[in-house]
Amino acid sequence: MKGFCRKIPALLAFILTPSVALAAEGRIDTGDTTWLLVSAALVMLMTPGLALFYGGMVRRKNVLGTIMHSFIALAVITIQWILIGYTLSFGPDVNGFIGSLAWFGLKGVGVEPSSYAPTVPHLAFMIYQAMFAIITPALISGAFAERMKFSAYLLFILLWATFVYDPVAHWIWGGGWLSKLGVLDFAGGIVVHATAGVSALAAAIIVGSRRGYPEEPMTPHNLPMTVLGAGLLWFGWFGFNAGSALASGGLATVALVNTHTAAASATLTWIIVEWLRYGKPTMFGAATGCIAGLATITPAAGFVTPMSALIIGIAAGIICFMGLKAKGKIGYDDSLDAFGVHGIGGVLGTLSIGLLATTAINPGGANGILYGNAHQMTVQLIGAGVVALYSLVVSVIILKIIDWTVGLRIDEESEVQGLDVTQHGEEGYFF
Amino acid sequence: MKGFCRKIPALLAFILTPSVALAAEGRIDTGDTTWLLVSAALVMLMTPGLALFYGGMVRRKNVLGTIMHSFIALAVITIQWILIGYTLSFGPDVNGFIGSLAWFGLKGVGVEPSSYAPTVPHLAFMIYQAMFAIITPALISGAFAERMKFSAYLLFILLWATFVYDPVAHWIWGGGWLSKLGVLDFAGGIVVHATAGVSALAAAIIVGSRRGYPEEPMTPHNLPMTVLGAGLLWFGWFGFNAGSALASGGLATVALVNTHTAAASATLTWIIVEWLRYGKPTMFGAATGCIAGLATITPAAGFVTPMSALIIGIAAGIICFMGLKAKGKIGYDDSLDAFGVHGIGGVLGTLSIGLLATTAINPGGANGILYGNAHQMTVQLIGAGVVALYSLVVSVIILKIIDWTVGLRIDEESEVQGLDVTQHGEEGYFF
Amino acid sequence: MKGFCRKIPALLAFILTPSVALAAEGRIDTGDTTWLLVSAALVMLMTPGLALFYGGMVRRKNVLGTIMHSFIALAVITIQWILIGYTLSFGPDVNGFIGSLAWFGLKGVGVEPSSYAPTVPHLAFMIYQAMFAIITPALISGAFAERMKFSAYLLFILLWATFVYDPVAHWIWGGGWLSKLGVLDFAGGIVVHATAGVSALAAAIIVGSRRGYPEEPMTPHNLPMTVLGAGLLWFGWFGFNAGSALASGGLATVALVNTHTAAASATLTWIIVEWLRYGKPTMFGAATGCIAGLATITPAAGFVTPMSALIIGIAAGIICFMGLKAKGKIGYDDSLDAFGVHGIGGVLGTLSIGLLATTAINPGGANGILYGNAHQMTVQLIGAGVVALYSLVVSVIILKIIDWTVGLRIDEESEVQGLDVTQHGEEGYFF
Amino acid sequence: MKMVSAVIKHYRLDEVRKALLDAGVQGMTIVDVKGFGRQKGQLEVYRGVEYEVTFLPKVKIEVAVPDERVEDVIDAIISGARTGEIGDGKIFVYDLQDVVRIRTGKRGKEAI
Amino acid sequence: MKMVSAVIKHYRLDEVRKALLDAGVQGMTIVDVKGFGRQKGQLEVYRGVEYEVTFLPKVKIEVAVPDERVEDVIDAIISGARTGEIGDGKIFVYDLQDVVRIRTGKRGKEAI
Amino acid sequence: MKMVSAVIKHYRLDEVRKALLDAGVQGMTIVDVKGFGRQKGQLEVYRGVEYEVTFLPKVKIEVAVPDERVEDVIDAIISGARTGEIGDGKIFVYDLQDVVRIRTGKRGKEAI
Ligand SMILES: Nc1ncnc2c1ncn2[C@@H]1O[C@H](COP(=O)(O)OP(=O)(O)O)[C@@H](O)[C@H]1O
Ligand SMILES: Nc1ncnc2c1ncn2[C@@H]1O[C@H](COP(=O)(O)OP(=O)(O)O)[C@@H](O)[C@H]1O
Ligand SMILES: Nc1ncnc2c1ncn2[C@@H]1O[C@H](COP(=O)(O)OP(=O)(O)O)[C@@H](O)[C@H]1O
Repeated sequence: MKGFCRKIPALLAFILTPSVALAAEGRIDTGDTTWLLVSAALVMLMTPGLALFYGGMVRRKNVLGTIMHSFIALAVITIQWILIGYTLSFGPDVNGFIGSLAWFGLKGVGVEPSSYAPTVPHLAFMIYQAMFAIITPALISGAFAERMKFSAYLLFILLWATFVYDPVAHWIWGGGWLSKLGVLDFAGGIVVHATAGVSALAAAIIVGSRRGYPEEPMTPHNLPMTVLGAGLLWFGWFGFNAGSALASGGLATVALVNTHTAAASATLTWIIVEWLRYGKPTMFGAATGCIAGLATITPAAGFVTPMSALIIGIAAGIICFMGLKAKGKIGYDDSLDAFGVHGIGGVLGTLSIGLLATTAINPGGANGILYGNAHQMTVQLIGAGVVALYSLVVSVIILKIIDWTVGLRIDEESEVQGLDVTQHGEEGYFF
Repeated sequence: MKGFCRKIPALLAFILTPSVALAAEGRIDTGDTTWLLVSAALVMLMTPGLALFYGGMVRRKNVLGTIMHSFIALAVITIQWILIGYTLSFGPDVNGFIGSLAWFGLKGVGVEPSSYAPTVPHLAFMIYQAMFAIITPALISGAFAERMKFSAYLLFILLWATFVYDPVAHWIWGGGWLSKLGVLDFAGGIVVHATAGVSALAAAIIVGSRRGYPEEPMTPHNLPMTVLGAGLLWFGWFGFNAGSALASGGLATVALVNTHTAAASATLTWIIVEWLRYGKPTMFGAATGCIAGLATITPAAGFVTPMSALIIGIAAGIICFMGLKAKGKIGYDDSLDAFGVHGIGGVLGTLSIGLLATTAINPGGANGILYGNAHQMTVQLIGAGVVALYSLVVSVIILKIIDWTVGLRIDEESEVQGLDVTQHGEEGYFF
Repeated sequence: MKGFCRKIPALLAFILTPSVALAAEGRIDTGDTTWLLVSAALVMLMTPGLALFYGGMVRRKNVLGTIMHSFIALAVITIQWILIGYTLSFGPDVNGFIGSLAWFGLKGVGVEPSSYAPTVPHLAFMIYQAMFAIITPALISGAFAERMKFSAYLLFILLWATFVYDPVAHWIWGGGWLSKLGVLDFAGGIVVHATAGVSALAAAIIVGSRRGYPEEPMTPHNLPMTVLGAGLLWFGWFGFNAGSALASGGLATVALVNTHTAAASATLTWIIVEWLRYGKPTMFGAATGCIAGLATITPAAGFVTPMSALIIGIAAGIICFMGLKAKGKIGYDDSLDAFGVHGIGGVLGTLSIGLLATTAINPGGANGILYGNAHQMTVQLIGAGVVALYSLVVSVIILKIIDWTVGLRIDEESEVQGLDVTQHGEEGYFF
Repeated sequence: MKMVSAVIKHYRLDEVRKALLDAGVQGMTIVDVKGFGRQKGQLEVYRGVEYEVTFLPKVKIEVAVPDERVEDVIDAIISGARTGEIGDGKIFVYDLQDVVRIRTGKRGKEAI
Repeated sequence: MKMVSAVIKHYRLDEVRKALLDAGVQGMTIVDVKGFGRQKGQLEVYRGVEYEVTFLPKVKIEVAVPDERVEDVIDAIISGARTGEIGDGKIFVYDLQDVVRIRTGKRGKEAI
Repeated sequence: MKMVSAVIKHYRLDEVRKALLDAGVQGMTIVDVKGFGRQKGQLEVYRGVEYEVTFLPKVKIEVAVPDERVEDVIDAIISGARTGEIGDGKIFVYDLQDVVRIRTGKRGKEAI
């Protein structure tokens, strides 16, 4: 206690020292800054959107617990990010593997533009990236919906953000080794969707199937809520992908057009496939399809033409649909299809760059096979493969450790009663 | 098949050729571009908003089918737009009647600014306009809610977008004959609301009333959902109207202020009228009133003063309210009042320009009667009249053709069971 | 009548005279204007967000009545603002106490920038401020949820906006006496949250407890709706706080980062406190915590460092939690905790400026105690104290007058049946 | 006294209510139920997973009547609910030992 | 054994539950219902279209009791539910042929 | 004829339905109810205010059967619903005076 008290002045000094200074705003472009701030807000909204998207899909008794998985990520990861996540991901590079702790607690991160985005305040780039770090672990929560202990979940996202997301973000966006290798990922096909998707697969298997799965019907309790979530996600995704241009203008515009196009074509493809396969096109399918299209175009949004985006969306609709069927065949319970949609979509999109990217769209990018450059595909394969493997291994380790210590799953009786009452002591609806 | 295979290289070449080039961004203004991209996102959100607005009004058994009508327009019309809709609407003018196919598949539509919006990438203008093309047919769906075959609906919106929306958009916004005549329509009173509203009236009559209408009570199953939809629509409408300035600055600001003002005064007027007429002001009335005000101010938003907008809102509240009563008297079943709100509001707003427009607000506009220019009213009457007639005739033709081929309506038993189960094989809620 | 008719030309002249002129847009910055317009849209969305946030918390029978309280403020206060509210708040100063009526009906408020925000159209500043005036009285409605007469409510918000909000906004933001004293309030800790919160306390006591309170269980009927509302509020709050920089750039960025940080830390703190106190962390607690954090950081968002924001959020989580418990002890029925969250949070945030503000963040601000300036705390205490007292007294007077004339409360039988049926003649759900 | 309870299709409720009023019934209670019988449910596919939804939404009416009115009430329900299609529903008649009007405390026939 | 079933106003439920517990009842089942009787519904207007909402929300309680407790239970319900206003509701008493506790398989009175 | 009514846990519904089909039952009606008995509810805290939630969600099944099938049906319900834990639920058996199939107007046993 004495020791702690002696440390208070130092702590205070740290907290109070304004790393932020308002000097030299000369280079800041108001249009670009507005775009990045708006994009940050849009991406933030995706997390409540995801909460509703997932929340509508579970059974009524788990609606709050499921929503909470996304919502609490807003709290936990924001704080992790500001303290250590941002510096691990984007701080000064250490051997291409991780950012140094130089920017711990946002030290030195102020309103001066950074090298990442030279026309906007450094803090704007930081908070924009924070929103990505938040939603990524929340995506995983779909894999073990309706059965995870809340304390285990908190531990999981904290460790996962630190040991999976932050390093991978550094490798690809923070100047790390994969970016030096030339791996392209415009807005997070690898960093967000592949990491989340592969970890989701691991989690679904390690946590185990829901009680009663697959015999007992587990129909979504509120599909309009899921559609609302999908709508907010689509809306927010404009910030996610087009904001990743980190400036307003032509590239942001192309990314936005591609995002919308792929979402549309994946949606249509999905319901056509359903129609052919099951005789009826569903609203749930349309909502799922748009998310598959959005996840798939994410890495490619700033590298391909709108017509290519159209095709990427079609591919997303077909391949993610098939991916979803896999779980039935193989037999794991990826309850809300976090792997089927984000894992498969993220990897598919990453590889689509190797095929369809063109420097005519983005001179900072590369050409794909169809533009005469087969090399990029190899690079993309390496990028996706290494990250998938890394995410898998580290996720398994994290999950196992949690399982041995606090335990991953709620007990049988709690599962029957539902997360809401047993984990949170409250109920979603009193109708 | 052989022939098709031979065509693949050409197809590939077409898809891959980047119509987009990043040169000469000099003239692009980052603030304007940000504004148009944000506006595009806002207008996109209006379609899920509409889905919920309508979805809450129907009976529980039709909630997903109704939401689907809006949602699927996002998919179908986006693709139609990118392939042919945009070039038909805004492509090089052919005799004042239609755009040529020169920009088929976005050929030549890149990041270079267009003449439509000289400070933003052409693609930004294109995608912004796409969002208008999407929501317009979705508006119509309110007229035949709870009884339309899904396949017929898909066909309908595809044909309607191509043969009604695209030509009319060309006439008024794409440099066509009505624009040369001087017809003013700032953000779509004619192009969006009048076309949709009049076609809705045709559709309500041709499709016929719902089974049990008007004896059986058909109360909205979830009004909070409708209010949520109204809130998102109001929010998105700022992009719809103020974005139509196609640049940030004074005109966008005036349009936004007018939009908000008219929405507010129509809302208040509506509940006052209800209060006087039925003894109680309703939440449903307030939600309806705001949409009436928003639809009505749409064409005038960039041409009138805020005080005129206040008055336009009041007129919208009174006249649309009376319009809604018409259906009871005349006896057609415009189930969610697509004609009563959008048709009447759109025409009313279009004519309000003839009365209240002033070049002091928009030098590119005109003066109305109260500013000493009676001529503009004539022009507005012609514009609204011609388009209403055209929409009516073409919609009737399209609907009749669909009815004779695939059939417009679901059968009686399906109507009793609801769209969700019969058209989509799923249910909205498992509570 | 005769007299009135004679006045029509003058009235017409007033309405039609375009106070708006498009000259000299030279100084307008497109990036800044876009930011302010977007922020206005974001803050507008907060009111429907609040409607849902509150709507989910009440019993099913009151859902529409509760939503209506927020929604109708959009209509009523917009018109009040445009006619007299804006000029009372921001019009030319009269003795430091109130704005003159010079800008009645937006006379002279055009697209020329004002002194308040020199790079954006005056009308943009006006409409941005309108959104604040709208949501503030709506916040109060939580205090007397489920029992207020609708006519009384309309009267209340109209009078309250005119006699509490407008003067206080003038004192602090419109160049009035408190601003001259040096009171700092970045985005409305005093002007919005303290005024609303204190008035809420008065209202809860004067209107009296709900029938059956506290014995009868009054659990929230739809918590997912409340979470959706919280998500929209969080999203909109970026416009609320970061928009208050009135320009894009460094200060807006810092405010946005602080807003997000405090929301996150308050959310986490709240559920930890709950966990320790009741054994379970709740989704409802997380949603409440984020609003507490957002309300508390509001006045300080543009004056403190992100690390200070983190601490302010933690303080908000702890102190507002304790504040909520007060009502149980003291025994008034602040049904949705408008005082507990906004009153306490607003004052806490206002005082946090006195402790943590630094001119390194905002040279236009001041230093707090921890930066060596004890004086600012005194000023903040005076500001918060005077406004709290003023709000209390005027609210009591307004409420008493309404009670004596139209009556504040619905009768017992109506309360049992609910607001929806008795005040609005409609029902929220037909499931 | 008897309690006549009927499971019918939702969209016939209004007709049944009217027929019962015409038959002199002065009160009734309804509740949303789900059921199956001859009429089977349907297959619903959620994200490729097929669920057989066995239960269809129905509404149950309960009308307490004096013994002598039972047949009239049954006839009224049939006249309002019959469409001739499968799933029209069933009527169940129970014996009622007693009825109490809470407001007055009156019992038996006059409490109905 | 008897099944005592009562349709009451929602906001009286808590009082009735307490009165029943005081009367020694150890279990009960409730369900949301809608009903009308003396108390009529109201007119509701949705976008200018008037609908008569005939059914008011009520809650139905079911309590299984041994024959000798029936009167106590009726009294308890009345004491909790009566407000003296129209719409207070009704109590219906049915004969119960048998009761089975699923967990133990026990039947009859001791299964209640 | 008898009406066999059972209050069971939601997640046992599917098992019970299957057991009843196996026992030859051709129709049934279910309704969401809430109840308490041995199994008590839980304390829920909303913004620091504690509410005791007494009623737990259950589902009630109703199966009309000819007299001779009652025991089979009871057994089927028990076999499907029993978990051996508190709150498994109860079965109530009522006498049915008559059954009418609305579609055909047929009455009695053959209408079931
Ligand atoms: N044996 C039964 N016990 C209880 N309810 C039944 C029984 N049989 C049918 N029902 C109820 O009656 C409804 C209609 O029965 P169904 O057999 O589909 O129609 P129909 O009587 O016209 O042939 C079912 O949905 C169910 O709710
Ligand atoms: N004949 C009846 N059969 C079934 N339920 C009835 C009958 N009469 C009344 N009820 C139920 O009892 C409730 C209260 O009855 P009502 O006549 O309004 O009140 P009161 O008994 O106090 O006069 C009704 O809403 C309805 O649910
Ligand atoms: N006396 C009763 N009257 C009506 N319903 C009852 C009665 N006792 C129990 N129930 C219903 O049965 C359910 C299970 O009863 P409970 O006593 O919790 O389980 P168990 O019978 O396994 O001990 C309760 O939730 C309630 O719905």
